[in-house]
This record gives sequence, structure tokens and C-alpha cells, in this order.
Amino acid sequence: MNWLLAVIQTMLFVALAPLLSGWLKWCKCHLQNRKAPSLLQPYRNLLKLTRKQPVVAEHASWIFTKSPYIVFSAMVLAASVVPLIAVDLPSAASADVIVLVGFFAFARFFLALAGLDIGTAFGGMGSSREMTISSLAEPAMLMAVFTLTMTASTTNLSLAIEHVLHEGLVLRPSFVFAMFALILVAIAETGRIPVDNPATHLELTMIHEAMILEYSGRHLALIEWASQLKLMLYGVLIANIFLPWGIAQGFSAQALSYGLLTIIGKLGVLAILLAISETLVAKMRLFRVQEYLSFAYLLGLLGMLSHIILEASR
Amino acid sequence: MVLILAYAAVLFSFASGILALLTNQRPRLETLGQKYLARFPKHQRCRNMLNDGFQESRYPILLRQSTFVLLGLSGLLALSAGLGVLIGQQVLTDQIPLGLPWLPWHVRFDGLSGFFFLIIGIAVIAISLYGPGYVQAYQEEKHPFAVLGLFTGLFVAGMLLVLLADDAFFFMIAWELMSVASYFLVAFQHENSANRRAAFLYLLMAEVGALAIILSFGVLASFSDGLTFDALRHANLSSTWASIAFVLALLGFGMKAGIVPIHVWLPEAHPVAPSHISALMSGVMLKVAVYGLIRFCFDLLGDVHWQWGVVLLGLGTLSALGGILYAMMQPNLKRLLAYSSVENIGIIFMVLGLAMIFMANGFPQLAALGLLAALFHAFNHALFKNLLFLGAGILQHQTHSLDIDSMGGLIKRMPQTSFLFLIGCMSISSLPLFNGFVSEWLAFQTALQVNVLDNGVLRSLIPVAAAALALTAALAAACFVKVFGLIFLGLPRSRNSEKAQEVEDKGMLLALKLLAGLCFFFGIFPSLIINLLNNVAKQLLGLSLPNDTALSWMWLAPVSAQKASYSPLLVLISVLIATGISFWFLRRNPETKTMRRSEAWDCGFGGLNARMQYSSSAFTMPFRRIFAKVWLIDEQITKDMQGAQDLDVAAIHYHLQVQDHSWPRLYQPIANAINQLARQVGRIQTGNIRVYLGYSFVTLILLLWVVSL
Amino acid sequence: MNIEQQDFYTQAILSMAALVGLTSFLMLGQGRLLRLIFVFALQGLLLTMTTALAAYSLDSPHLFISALLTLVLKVIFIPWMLRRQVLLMNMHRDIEALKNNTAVMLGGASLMVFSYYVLHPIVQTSSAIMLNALAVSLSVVLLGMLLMISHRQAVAHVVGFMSIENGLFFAAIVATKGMPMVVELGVAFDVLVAAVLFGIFFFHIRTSIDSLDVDRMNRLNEVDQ
Amino acid sequence: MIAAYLVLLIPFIGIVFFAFAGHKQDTGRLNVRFNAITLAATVWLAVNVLNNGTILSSDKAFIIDSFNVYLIVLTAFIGLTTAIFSAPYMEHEKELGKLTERRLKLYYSMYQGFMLAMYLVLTTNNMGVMWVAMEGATLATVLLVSLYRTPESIEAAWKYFILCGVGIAQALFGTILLYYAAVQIGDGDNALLWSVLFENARKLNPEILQIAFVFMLIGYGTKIGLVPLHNWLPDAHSEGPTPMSAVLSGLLLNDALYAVVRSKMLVDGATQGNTAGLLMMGFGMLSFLVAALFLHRQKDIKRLFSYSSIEHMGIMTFAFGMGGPLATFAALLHMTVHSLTKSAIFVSVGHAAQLAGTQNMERIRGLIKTQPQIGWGLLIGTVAIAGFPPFGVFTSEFLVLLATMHSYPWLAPLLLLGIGIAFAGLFRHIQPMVYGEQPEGQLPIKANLWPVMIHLALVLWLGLAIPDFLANWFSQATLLISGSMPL
Repeated sequence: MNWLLAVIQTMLFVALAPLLSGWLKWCKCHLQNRKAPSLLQPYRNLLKLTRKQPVVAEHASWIFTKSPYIVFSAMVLAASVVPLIAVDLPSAASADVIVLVGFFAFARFFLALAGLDIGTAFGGMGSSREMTISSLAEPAMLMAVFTLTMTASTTNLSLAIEHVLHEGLVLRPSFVFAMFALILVAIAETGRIPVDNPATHLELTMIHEAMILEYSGRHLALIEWASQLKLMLYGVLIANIFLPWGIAQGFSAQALSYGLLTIIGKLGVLAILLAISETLVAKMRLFRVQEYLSFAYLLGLLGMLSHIILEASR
Repeated sequence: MVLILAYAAVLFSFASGILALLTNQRPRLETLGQKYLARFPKHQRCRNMLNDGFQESRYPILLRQSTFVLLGLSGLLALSAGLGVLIGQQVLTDQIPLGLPWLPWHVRFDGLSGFFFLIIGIAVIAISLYGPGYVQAYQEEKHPFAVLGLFTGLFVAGMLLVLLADDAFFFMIAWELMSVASYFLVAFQHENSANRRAAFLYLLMAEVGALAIILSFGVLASFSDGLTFDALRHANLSSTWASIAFVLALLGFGMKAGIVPIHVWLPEAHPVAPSHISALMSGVMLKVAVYGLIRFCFDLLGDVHWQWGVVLLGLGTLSALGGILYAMMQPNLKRLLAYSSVENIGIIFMVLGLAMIFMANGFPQLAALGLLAALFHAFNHALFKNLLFLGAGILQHQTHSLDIDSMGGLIKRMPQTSFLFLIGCMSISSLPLFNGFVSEWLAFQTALQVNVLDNGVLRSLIPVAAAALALTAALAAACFVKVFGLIFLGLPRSRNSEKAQEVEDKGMLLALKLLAGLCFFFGIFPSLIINLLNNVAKQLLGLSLPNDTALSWMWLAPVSAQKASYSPLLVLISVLIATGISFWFLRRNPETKTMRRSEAWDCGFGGLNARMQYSSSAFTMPFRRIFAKVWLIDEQITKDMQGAQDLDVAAIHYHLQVQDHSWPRLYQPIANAINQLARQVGRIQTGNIRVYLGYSFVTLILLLWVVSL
Repeated sequence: MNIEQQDFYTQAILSMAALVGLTSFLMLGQGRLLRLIFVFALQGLLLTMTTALAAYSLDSPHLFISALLTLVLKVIFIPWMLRRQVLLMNMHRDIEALKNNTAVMLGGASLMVFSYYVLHPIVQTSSAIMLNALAVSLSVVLLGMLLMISHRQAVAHVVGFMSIENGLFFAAIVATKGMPMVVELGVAFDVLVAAVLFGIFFFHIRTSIDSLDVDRMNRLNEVDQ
Repeated sequence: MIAAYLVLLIPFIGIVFFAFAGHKQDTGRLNVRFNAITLAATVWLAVNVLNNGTILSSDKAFIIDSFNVYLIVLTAFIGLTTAIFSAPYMEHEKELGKLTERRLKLYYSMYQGFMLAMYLVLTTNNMGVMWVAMEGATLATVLLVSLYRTPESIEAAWKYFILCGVGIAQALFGTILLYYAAVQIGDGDNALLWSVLFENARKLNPEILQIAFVFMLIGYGTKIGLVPLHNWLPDAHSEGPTPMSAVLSGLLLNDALYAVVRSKMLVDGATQGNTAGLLMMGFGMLSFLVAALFLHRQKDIKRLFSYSSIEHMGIMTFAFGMGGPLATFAALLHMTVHSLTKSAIFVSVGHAAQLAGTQNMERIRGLIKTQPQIGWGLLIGTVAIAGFPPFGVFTSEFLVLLATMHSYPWLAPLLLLGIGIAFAGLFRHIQPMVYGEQPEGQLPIKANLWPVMIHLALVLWLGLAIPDFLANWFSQATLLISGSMPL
């Protein structure tokens, strides 16, 4: 039963991911008073891509053709351990937050290899930059996460969330810092403005897109879907770790549906905020990214210290 | 029984060394054999065997193979001995009637030694599979196999003896045997001066380190009676002296383990040795140094101070970051791998430091966890570092180069090697499902138990170290993306890599397969090793992980299931399911099932060629920018101008040299100081006999005055 | 106790000691080789007389033998050999300009005082006479070294070397009434061989650097050029 | 006892024989035979001592105790192996036209003379005779140093002669003082007999003995090559024929040290203090450090190793001075292994120099490529002398270090520093010589490397395990010198 629930939650996760990015795009267009595509546009794109026959460069190796599957399933796995609508599902125990980071690394590793596989300058550039940014982002993210895990003294996500829930509404300076750190990291990792521009077609300014230039057909579909998943994963992390209220703690249908509604609400709000910031902020130069990320790291560190000094001091 | 296995392992490695010496003795042996067989006229078969054994052509091959067979046997024996003592959880002691009249060689074989026996065993088996194919590339007159084989045998024997030693004297003998033998191996291809320089540097550092170790033993010995480890264990010394001993030991073992900033010999020496030797040195010898440190701190010194832990943690962090950053800049594959060894040793030291801190603060269980993580990482590093070095050997074998920038596109020419190498890269950049990740995960878990500590400084320090560990891991991933991507993917960058073929020798590939298989296996079933390690912790710290965190065969919950858990098996299964479904789902349509091959799109630029690809220095350029302070970077761009008033550019030359800080900052000054001193001292020997007489005269007067005071 | 209370033998010995010391000083200040050799022979003669005296008054006959040895070696053979060398090299005209001679002399004088100071413990074991005698012989030894240090001629070095031997010999006679016979003979033999070897070496040195100036023999050194 | 006389008699016959027989083709082999017989005699002697302890000859003229018996055997052994090496070596030199028949005649007879002097120093019980023999050793070797008659060799010989002569004269003054002190308490005839002196050392006047010791230390110390009295040593080693360097390093220095230790034992008996020891420690440490530094700036290969000899003699002197059972045991062991290793090295150095036709280290290259045995011999020898296990030198140095840690901890770092510097100094020169490509037209030569192998094998053996009888002697000697057994 629980396992079934876990599977369902994961599927829900996967299914909702394109919707979120559709919603994000919709908000953005309206903020920039452009005519918005329908919310289902991402689904249509994915469908279209899966129908097409993929075109692959002649000297591409199996790395190139298999990477999309690996990346996608890594993301699905990540989705399976992040509580979306309910906590203490059995799947959460199979991997904790560190492993979650590991999944992201896994996906990134293959994406970067795929970028190098064709041997184009763009691919190389893309993977080089991606690895740079991620290697700066990872410590910042872990710093933020550690703040949580040390408060809850567990690295198991659902347990940690439960712990936060049980403590009820406590004003933790550490959490504020950590949340901001995590948000910054999320923006960097999901390739949003100001770090990267998903919609760009000026090749030299892009990072994530540069790696996947050569992809087409179902491969492209998988990768797009994976990145939408990633976006949603970060969203859910932020939403459920720092404002977990509303998430289902029992498995009653009513609690679950309640949980679903709340998470949709939270994500919707987050998306709006993101859209606003992307509208207001301009993309920054690549070599200012490290300042941006070290600021994120600093926030994470501050969160950690304030946890140790202010909250858990003995 | 187990001890006999251990002895046998040592003897077999010796034997393989001795056997190698017979390389040039063919004629003598043949005549000897004939003479012997002449006594028994009826053994026609033996004689025939002998004859074709001694054919000019067959003999060397036969000898080589038998040498490596012996080596492999010694590896097997070491493996079984290690397993035996680990499973039996026993402590075996013995004495060998050698050494000093009042101090025979003491032998002790316990869990810790057993575990490192395990590591050495696996590594030696791998290289004995790999060796025969690899060494036949050396032509005999230039690089005599006798030397290589002899010192390989001695090297392995030395390492095993270090693990067996139970008194300071025997320990030092074994230790130095290991150093000297490996020195001769580093100097094996001594025709080019870089190797000679590297060898000299290596031996010098080894000597200095050994002296430091001797001194640290001396400190203990002067507070106890005798040199046996038992006596040293009972030495009760003041905390100052204990700290002095610790610092000396850290210096000595750290120098061998290659922690920053005393790591300089390592990236020089490891790359120039033959690849299977580099594998042994980088994968195993460093571990022996780690063993020495653990033995000295946790076993001999006994009560550790948390300050030592902080020192270890700091040095470890420094080495981990420094190592990987330096590694990233190397265009030479083996240098890169050597630097990455520095990184991994750094990680091990970090976790050991954590263990010490917990130990000193009275949390032996967490100390056990830390020790466990450290040992497990040592084990993993041995596996994947051997794998990568052996792979590098194959690449050198097939492309006659180690320069990453001259390779590319090898994945199609060497499919098996590339796949195995990929596994190595994935485990070293600690991706889930592979063993590297598990030990790093454990390290994080150890670090996150920090809030049991009272000391606020530590509680804020350790998470920072953990974040540094995360940075290290991420950088490692970047580094090995570069390695794999540039070597195997893209287009071939040189004619050699265009013409490269899969290595035909089965043994070499078999060794890689073995190691890669183990990397994956222990990534999925880590608990097997961890249960063994529990016994080690039990023996060493008298405590092991609590039973309620039952480490079942599929779950990993080191502290308690409530705190953290990880089940590689489940993850693997779900990955397979997810991949399977998406694979099936997307390829069910027959007409889109097949992919269309065409030339790369490349944003429509077209005319793609190998020189357009990202090179090693290009790939790492962002890191160079960001961490610029870490290296001494010498970057020059020169333009050849031509045409009217030399206005238009004919060619642009880009020169980049990235250097380690520690050389000019630390070593150069010392060398200069010594030379300066020597010059000053040289002044006293003027060559004039009257001056000499003056010395004698003055000395006489002086001494007479002194004694008559 | 003072000298007038001593018996005649002791007085004689002491005066001899004084003379020997004097000869050493003379040698130290001597720039001309022939005179140097002459003074050296004189010292040998004094030694011989001392030995003979000791042998007579302590009626220990084996000292006569050593007296004879001394006479032959140090008064006749060695001076003759050295003189021959000097004449061969015709160095008997040129004077070796000694640098800061007075300083050397003062140094020699202070050395004498120093030897008294050093050997003072001897008073506990026996008379002050012994102290004087030993002090003189020690200072002869030291003066001999000083001579070698201050002179640049190989010949002078040999003379210094031999005068050191003299000092030792004198010590042996006056302090311990001669060493055991076997030692005496051995020492004498060594001195003889040494003298012969010196002869050979002069020849070699001359052939190699056609001079006997030891300062010119400094090829083997460790100083950066 | 006959054995002892034989040991002295055979070399004497050797001198006379070689002096009058003149040089023939097989003189070298004859020399080997003489040494072989002597070795046999010494072994016989050793067996006697092994069976019935210390031997004191009826007239007390000779004493063979556990301290000198193994030195005697060692001397004979190294004498033999060096002779084996020198026979073809000197012939080759003659073919090169460096030497004439007459000089070879001189060489062989003086070789025996030197051996005789060595045996006399070791066996005699009379401090005076010991002095005579020591001087005799100088006289015997001084002509061999100048055997090549080059200006350098003559200069070296002259320095050797003068400095050692002056030094040894001081030793004689020390001996006279000793005698003087002895006469105060006993009869004049036996007053120089070491055994007698040692028995009633307590009665001797300490002040006088201290002064006497200063003279002896400086005198014999000159021969040991203690800094700053060492200046003759590198010159003599580098300019003389290589076999001479081998025996000088391997034997003469040892025996001089032996003499110093014998006198130290007397002084320690008289003065219940440790002044003598401190003096020796000071000299030892100074020589050790200075020599280690000198290693770095050598150009001549034989000079290099003579400095390393100084360095090791420094260690031994230091250890003996430190006293105490552990240090003394270590010093005795070090005496043995050092002479074995060093003479082996000089043998291979001699071959290397002949191979390359020069002693200049910049021009000796690629030995292993040209003639592996020589190259490896030199390399392994250097590894051994640099104190790497499992060679015996390591054992002794290890023990010295421990002893230092026990009694003078603050000196241990200095010692380690010295060892490190010395090691670097040796290897920075050796490596380029043995490794790398050989220069054009460098051809293998006819070489006999058995001595090297045997010596190194022995050193290896001593490093792995010390045979019981030897360990027993060492312990006895330690007991004799330091007054207590090692651990």
C-alpha cells in the first residue's frame, strides 16, 4: 500500500513537472505583457518531440544516445525520495538528502559527457561551464541542507520535514538564511536568470542549452522533461522543507488531497516569485557567477553558524 | 594457519623477485637442467619439456609469466590471509629469529593489518593479471626485466612486512625496504632525466620521512622499555611528548601518504614508474602510510587529543582541495591521477581527524564510524585508482602518449577499455551506485553527527570541512568529466589515437574488469566490507557500530535508521525500472525507433574538425579564473604577424604552464640554504698546510684550556 | 722549594731545560735555514747531554743507548741531510721574511706560561721540578708547532717536526727517566724512517714544483675559485 | 698464542719477501696468498678466543680480548678482499703506464707493512708500542699515497705525512704523560701495559690523565679524521691508488678509533666523570655535520667517499663518547659494517674510475648501461652506506639514534639532520653516474667484483641478523667498555 502510494507520488511528480514550467512561462509572458502560450504547451512539445525520429551526429557514441535515459531516470529517482504530498513514505528511506545531491551529480555527469561527445566547441563550452557552476553550487546547497539536517539531526528528508512539523512554527534565523541560500542555488542549478537563460539563442551566453544543442527527437524530449523535473524538485524542496505545513502525515484520502492542493499552491506562488525576479533581473556575466554562488555559500554558512551559536548553543 | 598464509604471501612475492633474476641465466640453467636430466635417461618427456622451455624465444615469456603467476599467488594468499583474520576476529603474534640479539622480529597480525592485506591482495592480483601483457613492451637490453621483477617482488614483500611488523625496528626495516624497492622502480626507465630527478626527490623525501618516523618511535621508546609495540603501547608520556610524537609521526607518514604541502614527490614519482607500479604505489603504498598513521595514533599512542584531530582535519581538507585543483590542471593523465591520489588521501585524513575528535570527546561509537569511513574510502580508492592507472597504462600502450590533449574519440576504437575506465571515473567522482559514493556518504554522516559535541568551535568547524568535502567531490566530478570526455569522446586529436586499437592481451583487460566489477559490486553491497571493518574497529577501539543499526545486506544505516539510511540496491532497481520504462515507451514506435545518422549540427557552422574541440586547458579555464590564487600560472599568448607592416596575424601561439606552489615556496629555499651552508663550510679547507697545522694547534690549546678549567 | 736546595743533578737538568727552551725560541725566530739547522743540531746535542747525564746519575744504562741514538740521529744525520738539501737547492742565501715576528715571539713566551698553567696538577703527584721540566718540554712541543705554522720552507717544517720529537724525548727523559726500551727503540726507528722519507719527499717536491715553499702546494682545497 | 705471533710474523715475511723478490706477473696473486694465510691465522686466533676467552701473552706484551679480536679478523678479511681486487687493478694501472715495476714492488711490500702495523696496533698490550705501530702505519702508507708521483699526489702525501706526524707526536706526549702517571703508582716496566693500567685505573691521577687524553684524542683523532684535524684525509684518499683508499678507510681509521677508545677506557677508570666522553661526542658531532655538508660540493668521486668516511667515523666517535651499552654496541657494530661497506664501495669506485678513465664525477656517466655489475655495485653500496635497511649500517645508526633519544634527546634532531643532508649529498652525485645513457665509446673493462658482492652480502646479513658469536663478542666488548650489557 505504502509502496504503491510512493510510486503514485513519484508519477504525480513526473506528470506535474511540465505543468509547472508551463505555468512559469505563462506568468512570465504576462509580466512581460506578451501573449502567453497555453499551460499545456510543454506537454505538447514533449509529445511532438517523442514522435519525431531523432537525428544523431555520425560520430556520436553510445554515451550520447544513452545519456538522456540516464539523466531522466536519475531525476525520476530524485523525485521518488522528495516528499511531495505526504511524508514518511517508504521510498524516502532508500536515499537521503545527500544521495539526492548524488543523483543530481549523476545526471550532470552524463549530461556533461554528452556535451563533449560530439566534439563541438559549444558542447565543450557548455559542459565546462556547467561543471564549474555546479561544483560551486554543491557546497552551498549542502551547507543549506546541513542546517536543516542538523536541526532535525537526520538526513532523511521526510523525517526531517516531520521534525519541523512537530516543532510547529518556530522562528529560526538559520532557516531564513538557509532558505535564501537554497533559492539562490536552485536558480543557478536550474539554469534560470540571472545565471543562465533557458530561452536564449545567443550561443555564447548559454550554459545548459549549449550541452544539449545536438539533441533532437525523443532524446531532447527526455532531457527537457528532466530539466523541468529538476526545477520542480528544487521548488518542492524549498516549499516542503521550510514551509512544510499542509503536507499529509497520514495516508487518508482527505489528508492526501489536502496535501496535493497545498503543494500546488506553494509551487504556484514560488513560480510567480521566480517569474517576477526573472523579469526584473538581467543575466549576469559568467565570471560573476562565482560571486553570486559564494554569496549563497555565505548565506548557508551563516545559517549553519546561527544554528550552532544561537539555537543549539549549550 | 592464517599467519602461515600471510608468511606464504610474503615468501611468494620474494620468490617472484628472485625468479625474475634468472632472466639472463638461460644458458646456465639449460646446461644445469641437461646435466640433471642426464642422470635419468628415461624421462624423455621432461627433457622435451625442458628443451622447448629453454628455447631462445620461449624462455623469456615463460619466465615473465611464471614471475607474475608467483606474484598473483602471493596476492591470493594475502587476500585469503586478510579475510581469514578479519572473519576470525583473532590477533596472531609470532617472532622471527632475526634482527638484534635481544630483539627478534616481532610479528602481529590483527584485523587492521588484515584489512590492508585485503587491499594489497586485490591490487596485487590485478597487476599480476595485467603485468605480463604490459611488460612485454619493454625491450630487454634497454629495460631489463630482471630489475623490474626483482624490485616489484621486494616492493610487495616490503609492504606486507610493514603490516606484519610488531616492533619499531622490524617496522622500520620493512618500511624502508618498501621505499627503496619502489625507488628503484621509479628509476626503472632512467634514460630520461626527469625520471632520475623524480626518483632522487622520492628517495630523499622517503628518507626524511623515515627519519621522522624513527624519531617518533624514539620518543615513545624513551618513555618505555624496549622497542616492541607492546612496550610502546604501555609508554606513559606527558601530553607534550605525546603531541611531539604525533607531529613527528604525522610528518613521516604524511610525507609518504603525500598530504599537502609535503606531497611534491608524489606527482613526480608516480607517473614515471611503469603503470602497474604506479598503480601499486598510488593505490596501495599510500594506504600503507595511512595504516602506519592509524597504527601509531589509535593503537600505540592510545589516548588521542582532539587538537590532533583538528590538525588532521585541516591538513586533510587542504590536501583534498589542493590535490583535486592541481589534478584538474594536469594535461598528463598519470600526473593527474597522482594528484587525485593526494585528494583522496586528504579525504581519508579528514575522516580520520573526525574520528580522533569524536574519540577524544568520548564518543567511541562515532569514532568507530569515522574510522570505518576512512578505511572504507582507503579500500575504494585502492580499487578505482588501480583501475584508472592500469587503464592509463593501456592508453599509453596503445597511443604511445599520456597527453590528454593528444587523445580523443577512443571510445569507438577501444570500447571495452573505455567502458571500464568510465566505471573508474564514476566511482572516483563518487556518483551513487558506485563504491566511491558510499565512503563519501559515510564521511558526510560522520561529519553530521557533530552536534553531539560540546565544543562550539568544533561544531562550527566540522560542517565547514564537510562543505569543503562537497566542493572536493564536485571538483573531482568536473575533473573526471574532463578526463573521460577528452580522452574517449569527441574526435581523435592525433594520428596515434586515430590508429589506436583495443589492446589484444586478454590479461590486461581482465585485470581492469576485475577491478571495475569490484567497484560496482561494493557500490551495491557495501555492507559486506563494512561488516568486516566493524571487526577492525572492535579490535582497535574496543567498540563497533551498535547492533540496532543492523547493517543488513541491502540497507546502510550507520548511526540509526532514524538518522540516515541508504539502500544502493533499491536505488539500482528503481533506476533500472525507470530507464526500462522510458526506453520501452519511447522506442515502441517502429518507424522512429531507428536513429538517423548525419553530420553534427553545431549550430549550422559545419566543417567540424578535431582542432575545434575543447582542449584540457580550455575546459578548465573557468576554474583557473575562479581559483586563480591556487596555482602559479604562467600564461603567454604570442602572435606571429605577417603582411604589410606586419599587421595581420598569421598564427597565435598559446603557452600555459601551471605550477604547484609548494615547490618554490618550500623546497627551493631549503635546497639553497644547504648549498649556501656547504659553500661556507668549504672555506675552512684552504689547502694550505700551515693553516691546517694552525687548526690542530688551536684545537690543542683550546682543549687543554677546557680540561684544565 | 728553591733551586739551591736541590741536588746537583736536578740543577743540571733544570739548566738543561732552560737551554733547550732557549734553543726552541732561537729556532722560532730564525729566518736563515742554515742557522736554523745549526740551532736544531745544538738542541739535539743538549738532549744527548741530558740523556747521558740522566743515564750516569740514575745509573740506568739503557739511557746511554738512547743518548747514542739521539746523537747519531738528531745531531749528525738529520742536520747533515737537511744541510745537504739546502745547499742543493742553494737556498742558503735567501732569508725567509717572517711576518710579524715579534708577535710570534710573544706568542711563544705566552705558550710557555700556558704550559705551566696546564700542567699544574702535576705538582700534586711530585716535585715542582718535574712540573718545570715537563712544562719546558711541552712548550718545546708547542713552539715546534708554532715554528711550522710560521715558516713556509719545507726544511723548516722538518726542523719543527723534529724539534717536537725533541720535546717529547726530553719529557720522557726528565719526567719518567726514559720510556721502556722497546718503545725507545721504536720511536728512534720511526724517527729514522721519517728522516729518510723526508729526504725522498724533498726530492719529489722539488721535481714537482721546483721549490720547497709549502704555500705553493694548495691544489687540493675545497674553496670556490 | 702462537696464532697471534703468526698473525704478526706472516706480514713481516711478506714485507721482506716483496722487498727483495722484486715484481713479477704473479706478485699480486702472491700478495693475495699472504693475506689469505694471515686470515686463516686470525680465524684460528678468533677460535681460540671464542673457546677460552681473553688471551694475555705470557710476557703480557699482547692481549686479545673480545674488543679487538673481531677487529683483527675484520682487518685480515678486508686485507684479503682488497688484495684480491688490487691484483688485477694494479696490473691494469701498470698497463696504462701509470706505474713501474719498482713502484709495484714498493706497493706490495708496503701493503704488507701496513697490514703488519695494523695487526700490531690491534694486538699489542703496550700503549707505547701501539703508538709506534700507529706511526709505522703512517710511514708505510705515505709513500703509497704518492705512488703516482703526480704533483697532487705528492702534495697529498706531504700533507698526510706532516699532519699525521705532528698529530701522532702529540699522541706520544699523551702516552708519556700516561706513563708518568703510571710510574707514580707502580713499577716502570709494566707501566705502559694496558691491561695493568686498566686494572688499577682508579689509582691513576685523574687530572694528568685528562690532559693525557686530550693529547691522545688530538693525536689519534688526526688519524681518525675528526674535524678540524681531518684535512689530510680526503687528499690522501683521493690521490693514492684505490686499494690504498679502501684499506685506509676500512682499517686505519678504525684502528685509530680503537686506540682512542682504549685510552678513553683508562681515563674513564681514573676520572669517574665523563669529560673524555663529552670531548669525543663534541668532536664526533662536529665531524659528522661538517662532513655531511662537504659531501654536497665534491667533484672527485674518491674524495666524496672519503668525506663519507669522516662522517661515519664521526658517528662512531659520537657513539663511543656517549658511552652507555646501547651506544657502545651500536658503535662496535658500526665499525664493522662501515669498514665492510666502505671498502666495497671503494672497490667499485676504483673500477668505475678505470671504466670512465677519470675520477671526475661530471664525466662518469651511465655505468649501469655500460657495465651493470659495476653500476649496481656502486649503487647498492651507496644505498647501504646511506643507511638504508636491510643493510647493517641502518641497524647501527638506528641504535645510535635510540641511544641519543634516551640520553641526549635534543641532539637527536641534529643527528637526523646530518643523516638527511649526508644522504642527499651522496645521492645527488651517485645517481647521475650510475643511471642514464653512457658517453660515446665507453667500454666494459675486466673487473673482479666478488669482493663487493661478498662484503655487501655480509653487511646485509649483519643487517638482518647478527650471528651469535659476533653478538656475544659485541656484548662482551660493550661490557668491557661501558661496564654493562646492552639491554
